[in-house]
Amino acid sequence: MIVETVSRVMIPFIQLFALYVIVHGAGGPGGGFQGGVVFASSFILYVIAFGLAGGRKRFPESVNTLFSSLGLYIYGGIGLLAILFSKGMAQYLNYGFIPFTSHFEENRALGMDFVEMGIGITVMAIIASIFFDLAEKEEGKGEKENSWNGS
Amino acid sequence: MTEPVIESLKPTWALLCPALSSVLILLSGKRPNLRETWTILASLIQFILVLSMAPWVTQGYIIESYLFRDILPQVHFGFRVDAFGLLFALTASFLWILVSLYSIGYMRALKEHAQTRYYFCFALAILGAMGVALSGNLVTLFVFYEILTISTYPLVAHEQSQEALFAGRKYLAYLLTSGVFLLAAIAWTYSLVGTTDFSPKGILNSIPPLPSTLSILFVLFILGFMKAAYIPFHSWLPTAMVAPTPVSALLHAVAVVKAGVFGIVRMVCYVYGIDLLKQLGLGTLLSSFAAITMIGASLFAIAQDNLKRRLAYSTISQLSFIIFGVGLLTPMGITGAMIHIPFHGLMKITLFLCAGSILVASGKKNISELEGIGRTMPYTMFAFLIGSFGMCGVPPVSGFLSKWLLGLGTLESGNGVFLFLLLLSSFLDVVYFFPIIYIAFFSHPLDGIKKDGQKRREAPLSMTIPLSVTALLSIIVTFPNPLANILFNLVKIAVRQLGGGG
Amino acid sequence: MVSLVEHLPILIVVLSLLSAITILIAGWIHRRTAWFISLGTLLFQFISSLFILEYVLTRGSIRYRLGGWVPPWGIEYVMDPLNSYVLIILLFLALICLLYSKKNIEHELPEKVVSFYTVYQLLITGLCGIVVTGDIFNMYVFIEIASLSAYALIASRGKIALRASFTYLVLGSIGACFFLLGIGFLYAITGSLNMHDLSLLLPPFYKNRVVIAAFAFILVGLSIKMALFPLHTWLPDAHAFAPSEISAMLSGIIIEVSTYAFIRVAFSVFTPPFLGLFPILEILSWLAAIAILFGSVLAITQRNLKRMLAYSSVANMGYIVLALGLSLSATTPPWGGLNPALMHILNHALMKGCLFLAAGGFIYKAELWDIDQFYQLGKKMPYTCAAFVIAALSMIGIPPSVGFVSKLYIILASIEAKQFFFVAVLLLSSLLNLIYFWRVIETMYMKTQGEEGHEPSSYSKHEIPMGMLIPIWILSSLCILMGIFWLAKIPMPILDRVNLLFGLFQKP
Amino acid sequence: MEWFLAKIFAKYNYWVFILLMLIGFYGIVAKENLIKKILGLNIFQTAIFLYFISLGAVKGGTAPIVDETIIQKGYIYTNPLPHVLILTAIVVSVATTAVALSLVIRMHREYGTIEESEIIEKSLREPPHGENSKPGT
Amino acid sequence: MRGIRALTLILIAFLCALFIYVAEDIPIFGDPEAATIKYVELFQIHAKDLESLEGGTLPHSLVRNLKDRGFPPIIRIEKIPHTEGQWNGYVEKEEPHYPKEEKYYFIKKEGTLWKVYRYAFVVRWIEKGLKETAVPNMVTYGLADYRGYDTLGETTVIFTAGVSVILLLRRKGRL
Repeated sequence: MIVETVSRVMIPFIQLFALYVIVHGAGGPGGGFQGGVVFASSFILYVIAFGLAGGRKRFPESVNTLFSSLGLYIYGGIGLLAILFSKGMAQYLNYGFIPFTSHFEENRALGMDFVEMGIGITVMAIIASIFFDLAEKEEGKGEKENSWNGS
Repeated sequence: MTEPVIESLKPTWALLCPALSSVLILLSGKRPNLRETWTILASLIQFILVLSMAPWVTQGYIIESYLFRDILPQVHFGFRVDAFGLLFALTASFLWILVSLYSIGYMRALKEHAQTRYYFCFALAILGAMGVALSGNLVTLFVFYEILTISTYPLVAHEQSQEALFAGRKYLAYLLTSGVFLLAAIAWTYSLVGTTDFSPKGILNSIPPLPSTLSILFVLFILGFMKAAYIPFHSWLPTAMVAPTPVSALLHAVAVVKAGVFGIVRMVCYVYGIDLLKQLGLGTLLSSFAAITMIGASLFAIAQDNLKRRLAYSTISQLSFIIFGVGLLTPMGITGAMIHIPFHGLMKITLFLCAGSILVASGKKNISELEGIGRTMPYTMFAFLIGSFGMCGVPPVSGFLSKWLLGLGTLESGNGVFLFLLLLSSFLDVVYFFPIIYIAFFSHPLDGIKKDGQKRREAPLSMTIPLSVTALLSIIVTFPNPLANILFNLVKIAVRQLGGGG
Repeated sequence: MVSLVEHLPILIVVLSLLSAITILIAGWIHRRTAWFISLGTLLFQFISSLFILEYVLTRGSIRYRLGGWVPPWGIEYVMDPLNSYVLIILLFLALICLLYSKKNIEHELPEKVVSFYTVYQLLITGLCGIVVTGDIFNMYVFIEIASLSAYALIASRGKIALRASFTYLVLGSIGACFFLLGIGFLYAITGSLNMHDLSLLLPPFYKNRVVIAAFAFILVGLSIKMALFPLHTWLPDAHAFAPSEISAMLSGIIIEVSTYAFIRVAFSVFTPPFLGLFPILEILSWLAAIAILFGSVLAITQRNLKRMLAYSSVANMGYIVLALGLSLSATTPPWGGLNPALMHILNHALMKGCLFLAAGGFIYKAELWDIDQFYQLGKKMPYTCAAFVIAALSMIGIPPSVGFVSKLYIILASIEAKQFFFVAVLLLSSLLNLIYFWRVIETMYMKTQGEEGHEPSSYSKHEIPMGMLIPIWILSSLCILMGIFWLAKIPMPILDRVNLLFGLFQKP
Repeated sequence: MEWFLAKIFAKYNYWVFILLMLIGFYGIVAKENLIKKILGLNIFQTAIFLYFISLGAVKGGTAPIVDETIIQKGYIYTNPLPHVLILTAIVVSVATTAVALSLVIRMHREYGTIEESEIIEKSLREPPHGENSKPGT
Repeated sequence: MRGIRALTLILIAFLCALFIYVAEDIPIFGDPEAATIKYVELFQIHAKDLESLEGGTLPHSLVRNLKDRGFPPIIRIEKIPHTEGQWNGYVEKEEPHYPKEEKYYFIKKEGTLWKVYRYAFVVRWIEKGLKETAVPNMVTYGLADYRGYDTLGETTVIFTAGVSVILLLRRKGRL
């Protein structure tokens, strides 16, 4: 009971904090990986509170798969964009040539932000999926007794 | 003196015949007639090709055709036909025709299984033998030597009975081990002199002679040519007798053991060179070694009751005649040795084909069962008679000629002991061949089988013809005529190139 | 201006990665697409690797700076003759195994097709990354990618494979950690991570104990990955119980790529002068000689065909490492330098790939694992068995197959290095090969079930599907063709370029 | 004392790393329980990470975040590179652990134990067929 | 089991011996002059060879030394302001949009010897990172820009782990 309430309250803040860590990676401590892990921890908390089935309902497998690929798409894609926009002039991952803004350095900074976001998304999704798979019990035993229902 | 060289693709074509035919045989496995047509066709074409090379060589030319140059520095993968090689090639390709004719009759008569595999491997084995004969250097020789070994295994183990499997395993164990030694020897030679091409002068004499190394190398080579079935490494040969008779004929007369002996002659004359061996004094060693084999094998042969096994031991002793002659390192001896290769081929194949026909016609394997078989199958046994006469060196059969030359060789080398040993072993030949003939012709079968024993039951024609042909030939070649001339010219040229007066 | 071909090294890796992700998504929508996407990617990779080789041979090495940062400030890709050669082998075998796996995986892991191909593609990504990279830490990362996917793929069949995979995982992680530690030591001394840069900075420190230790750690780490003799314990089970195409990849490529990594570190980072300082290569070649004998002898004792092949892989790694150890002492072309080692990398990939795929064929059709169940197999599956026999003969070293060529070259090299013991070992091992392969061949063709001889006609052919047969036959025919090519010296220029690159041949 | 300062104290990061690494190594090789093996592996990796990080340490260095005021104060930064590398390496070790754990779970499903010796003896008794492979056609 | 323990202990003893052997040359903890953070020494040249540096011209011996060791050549050399006998050597580099030359060598006079150092590449990250990438956090731009490719690999690793776990564990589901 308590766990459920607390986690209901906490989870939004955890996720907000995770987003902050991801985007703040440029300015201060933080970055995609850390943020992603924090974000995933919110799912873990949710599963601890509401059981595995509930967690899957909130974060279904399809979305999970999609997100886990999406991050890498962003990362790899940005690298390719650098080649495309510069017509083969620049090398892979040379963010400067992606015309977000007029400034080369600004482009680099923005490119990095996107990359961090990509990392964050992938890490979040992957850690969640790993957790779901590891926590999944054998069939035969029902979901009820081994869902870690707090109260 | 260096011989004039002709660049020609004929050797390659001669080798392609069995290769292609083997493929075709596999493809037409379902239709026996077509399959066996391929075999015959290939063997004929090959023989013609080889024969067409003879004129050039008898005029003292060397035929070369290289497929890949410089597979290693100074080593070309290719063929270099000189007189001696052509001699062996002629023997093998000619006998292939007869054996394949014969084996068609044999296999069909006995309704053997897996005939496609049989013909396939047979063609491959011939490919190997021809390659060994025509190859221009040790590496090429090694390649075909191994092909020969592998492709003969399925023939030896053809029965697929426990015994046959054992024989096959023994065969492989001996021959592939020897192949390993051969490879080592070749690599060592190559690292010593930087080339492996055969040359009448020998190649190893180009470096300062280091007796110990060269002797060890010599032993390696001898071990490498274990196909020559000398004592104490002979026991694979009698064991391999479980194979169908044409195979034994091939093994003994045509391909395998001849390849071994051929290799030894090559090694002695064309890798070491006579002079070098004389310096090292290895020739006498080789001869005495061979002499032991001659005597020992004959003694073993006397003890055998199974016809084919007895023939096998006689082969062992006859082969060591060749080694013996080469070991004498005298022109006469070498001439005798070389000419003994085709002659022994003819005679021994006759004997084996006879044994096969006896098996097919009357199902008898042992000598003691052969009473009166001379009456039931006179042609076969007459051929057998000729062959055994040849073995014992009784004129006018060709065996007499080669032994005569060998005897002269021993006299040249001035070693009376060798002469005595030679005579002794031919006497032993007599001892183990005449009982067969006696039993076959003069002893009367038991009354039980007298009735059907009287009426003639020859083997099918396709078997009888080849053996009669070989029997005739083995007499014909004794007297001057075109065929004999070709052979003798080849030997003369070979010996002359070796620097002796032929 | 960067020409398109110079982009290919990175595209090979990144497109393979992206296609792995795409396989996951597309497979989610429709699982049949997975194989086709993977096939397309691998075709692209293979063709572009050919382009790279052509470019490298004609116009010299490619140095590709990722993110536009010049090394040592950034990461760079280096394509020189060595790794473009290895890259082609890797992608070729990967392609073959992919073709093979279509039917086999549908049969063995029916529910896991999509994730299987995703991980397979990731494995290819990792291997390509190892091969093309010119930055030592980047190499570590890609080694980990390849190893992780390899662990998963090995374990995918469950049962014993799990245990095997776990052993491999523990040992492999230790190896990777040693590698990382070696990198750390190198970095602590020189403050650089780029391979070429390190090779420039290291010479003053050759006597420095930390550098020596770094080399030792990297050597141990990589020899765990490449299953060098005392550290091979993970290999047999992993090879034996993985899906067959994965066994083929493992034995044909993964350990070879680790060998490549070692060659790269030993010859590009620690240059031959350093190797000359200590008897490293001698020790290696003696270990390898032991490995050859050990592997062959244990292979004879096996009943399970794939386990037998696995032990023979241990022996073959022995060949490669032995040739590697001789590379400094034998320096006359064509058998000097790295030639025999690189040669045998290709040859072993062909032979072992063919053998493992054929063994997989037997398992696919009739669940035949043990050699003594193979009665009359030559009649049941003639084509598979024929391919198996060809590959086996070439393992034994029957000319003119590839096995014969590499054996010949290694023997010549060891003769030039005056190491006659190694010659004896090689010859002996070819006899041992003969024993354990012949047992199989004999059972296939000659032996009849028990005493009563079966009529050959009583056997109905049932052959494995074409999709599996064709790859096997491609490999087995290459076993012969490649041998002839080697003898005709057609691929030799590449290897000579490699040796010139490391200064192993004295210039003619 | 001099020697102590020079060898031990000045390089204490190194000695700590050795201690941790050897503990981890012992755990990996000598423990029967697979989970403990994994823990040993983690300790092993962590030791190396720590050493790597300690390579980046600089006396009196501040966090590697560029700040004008710090520059004026004349501080120096710690070395950012080990952080970069180790962030990657940590992810690698996390991934390895995940795969290892999943392997252990699978083994627990198959054999019902996570003791290595029992798993070995159980696995030796069964035919090598994978769980998904059907008998041959 | 006991055997394994003994083996482990032997291995550990061996590793200990190795590490103690290595400890001699391990760099000191937190040394601000260490090769990782500052520079690594390449070679030394006699003073008289390099006197021309004072005149701002490149001495021949220096150029030859660099060339023999395969290092990139110095294109410009400048005296470090308000120091005695300390110089920075610049090399040419090919990077779009950024200055064509980069600080690479550090030359210092010590008594009769000139010592030639190579700056660690982190130096550029620390000094120019903010200018070049407009991101203040060194770890971030090191992670995502200078060595961005490693990070792609890192993400791939975690992705691989995820898919591997799916391959190994997931029962139901379409993957």
